[in-house]
Amino acid sequence: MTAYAPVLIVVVPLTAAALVPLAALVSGRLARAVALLAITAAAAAALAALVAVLEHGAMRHRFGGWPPPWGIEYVVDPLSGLMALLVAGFGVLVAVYAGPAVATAPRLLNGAFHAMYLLLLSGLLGMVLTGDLFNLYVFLEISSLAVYALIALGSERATIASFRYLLLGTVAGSFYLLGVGYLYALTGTLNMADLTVRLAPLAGSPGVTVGVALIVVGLAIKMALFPLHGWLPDAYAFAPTPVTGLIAAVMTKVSAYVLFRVLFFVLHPAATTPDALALLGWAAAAATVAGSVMALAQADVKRMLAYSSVGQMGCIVMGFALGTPLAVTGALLHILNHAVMKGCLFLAAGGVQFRTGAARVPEYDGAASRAPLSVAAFTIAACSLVGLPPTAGFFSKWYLLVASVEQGMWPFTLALVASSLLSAVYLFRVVQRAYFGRAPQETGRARAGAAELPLAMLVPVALLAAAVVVLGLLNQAVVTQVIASALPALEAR
Amino acid sequence: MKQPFGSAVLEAAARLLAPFVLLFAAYVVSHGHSSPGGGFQGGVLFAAGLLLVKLTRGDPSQWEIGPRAALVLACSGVLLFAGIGLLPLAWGGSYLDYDAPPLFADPVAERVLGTVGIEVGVALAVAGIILLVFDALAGWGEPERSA
Amino acid sequence: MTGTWVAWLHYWLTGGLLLVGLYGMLAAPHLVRKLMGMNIMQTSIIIFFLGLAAKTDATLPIVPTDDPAPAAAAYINPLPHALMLTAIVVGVSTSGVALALILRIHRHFGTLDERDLLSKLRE
Amino acid sequence: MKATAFALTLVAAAVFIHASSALPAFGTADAPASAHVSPRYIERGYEETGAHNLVTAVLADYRGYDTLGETTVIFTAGLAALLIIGAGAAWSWEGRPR
Repeated sequence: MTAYAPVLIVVVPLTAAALVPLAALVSGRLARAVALLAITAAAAAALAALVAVLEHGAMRHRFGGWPPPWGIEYVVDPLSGLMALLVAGFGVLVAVYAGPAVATAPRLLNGAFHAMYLLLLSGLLGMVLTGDLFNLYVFLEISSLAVYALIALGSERATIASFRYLLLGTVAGSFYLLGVGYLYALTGTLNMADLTVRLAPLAGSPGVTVGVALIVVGLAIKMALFPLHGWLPDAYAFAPTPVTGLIAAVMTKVSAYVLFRVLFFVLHPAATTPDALALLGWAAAAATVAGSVMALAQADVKRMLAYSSVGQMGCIVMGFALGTPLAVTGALLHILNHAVMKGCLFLAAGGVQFRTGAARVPEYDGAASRAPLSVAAFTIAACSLVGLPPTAGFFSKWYLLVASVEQGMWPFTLALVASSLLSAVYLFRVVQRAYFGRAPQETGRARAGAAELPLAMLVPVALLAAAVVVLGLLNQAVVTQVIASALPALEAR
Repeated sequence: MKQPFGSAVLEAAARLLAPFVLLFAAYVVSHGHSSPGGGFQGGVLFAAGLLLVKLTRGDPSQWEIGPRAALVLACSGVLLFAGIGLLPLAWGGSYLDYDAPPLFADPVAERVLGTVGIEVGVALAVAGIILLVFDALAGWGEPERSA
Repeated sequence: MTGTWVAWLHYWLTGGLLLVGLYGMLAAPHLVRKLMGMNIMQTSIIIFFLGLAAKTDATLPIVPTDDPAPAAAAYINPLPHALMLTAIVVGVSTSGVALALILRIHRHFGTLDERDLLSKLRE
Repeated sequence: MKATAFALTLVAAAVFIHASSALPAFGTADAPASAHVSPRYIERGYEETGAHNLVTAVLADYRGYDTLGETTVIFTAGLAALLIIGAGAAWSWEGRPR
């Protein structure tokens, strides 16, 4: 079975997405069970694939049995295996977390929601595993369409946020596609591995430059890099919390991962000119600072976290732009860490809101006494985002910091430090209010003895908070086992 | 779509056209192999034929495919495609590797069969979705009605 | 006709069409017009790809039974056509979802003009 | 907004014209797009897949997985429309446990 894991990771949720609406015609509970089963199976397949890959090296799957430049292939190497596990694992946690809320929906809506959720996941998983640029576009569009619908489910204002995202997302997809078109016109192939070979003699051609620039701009929109982040705050703030938790954690990260693939695998190292990378780096540095400053100005907690994501994506791209093995290690580790901690922050904030109704910073006064576990999880993840030592966030930021000092890029160092300090300010004011703020009068009404959250919501939040700490302790293993294997491509630089 | 557009002329025209549109849809799907055509085009034509009747006769028409049936149609189309893809895995082939199951001696014949199979799946899915979207868009004034 | 500027006209025209669509998306205040801009942009990319398939003096990529050994130069490149069939479907799907969102926005806010929507959101 | 959009458009136009000079001329039979991967589709497409229509051969066989994705895209769009204006419009997350 393990030999088929690469294809099953994507195909199982995709097939289940067509099964779920049919199951919903019978009963909402059945639909939910099918969906959960499928995501769990995908996560298990991702785990199996990752274990096998760590042991025996990369796995490939040729669709239709056709050899790569003619057919489509999936490639699982340690890094893409880890990304797939991250996406599928988050899929399981968030599906469990969403349970109590979705259960109140009508039966057919329940089915449509779960089908859409599965489609979003299979789209993201397909983007991670595919070795073909056009196939990546198709799966990008699957995940995009699914996410527009899921965001619109939030409220009436969410429909406008979703429409704006749809327009920008389509521009992103189109730019990406046009960029792929340029590369295809110049090389005649769509396969990533084949492109690497055939692009090598073309380094410096204006066609390649523009094609890659279009791809980078498209991906930058999808990952909300600073001047192109317009869609993100509204979409995150108005979408249902479980959806925000999922897309904040993994969707932008998958785009960042694809950017890594394109910059460091598809392009010949000589083709990524330092000038172009430096430009990207300056944009990323601006993003890091601007995102943190804008987060400081927000009163709504979800919106604050959304702007914080803009800043953190800047950190990741800065690592890519520095381009040294140390910086790229930091950036890849930060992709993983940020996914876990931002997911934890959003889900914990959702838990606090579920329990106390607090959505804005001033409303968090005394929240710790009423939702102690959610606030504790929020605090742990906040420490990690700021970069306090025992937690995961410290290590990735440390790599980035050291790399920027090594390269003598002082402005980047400054941006990183500033973003950490600013995030300490905007996150700890929430934590401080939650623990030391005077609780509003109606606190006495909180039912003593009643569970803080339904178990289904509590467990994912607790698991993610634990993961923040565990990832911090295991960071050395992640770097040596997984990330180091993605770096040989860099040594040639 | 509660109010039909109906008039004697439209109805006569639709009556005459609809069977031929559906027949042509079947032709386009089955001949995608050797001439321009295929699942998408055929599926759209199939849905268009049904919608023509719906537009002229209003909702409770003889050939009504309701939102629920359309959903079933769409899901089964996708399942047919994905199922054909999964089948070869049982014989040790790759996903969508049509000639892995030992049905005929001639691998090309198996490939043709697989291709036609997925085209039919695509056609079902497309037809179902177009009917579904039309229903959702046309019935937007009455949200409780659709599905 | 290679060598003359006409041979590159295809890229300029599709690029121009893309910019028309992009400008429409950015500048038009009405959501439906933005959607139309988006469709123009997608169409331009489809035409761009189809142009890559062209070969002078080649015919449609349908091999008749009486051609046992088809030469690559005699038929145009089928790959961009197959890719663009997918892109067309993506475009249609995106438009469908966008229209659904537009209907929803119009039902709730009663307007589709971006300026009116912004002022309503500020209230 | 309009002025910014216009300026952006002009910049993009310059970039496109600059880049187009590097692309192969229209209709060149030995352009990379026509010379690298696609000849196999034309020369062996019929014998390998049994389809006279080479576009179908590529769509349904060589790149059949793309077509599965494509079918999924339209399936997603249908369910999305259903979720946005059909069943979903009557029920929203607001006021529910968020």
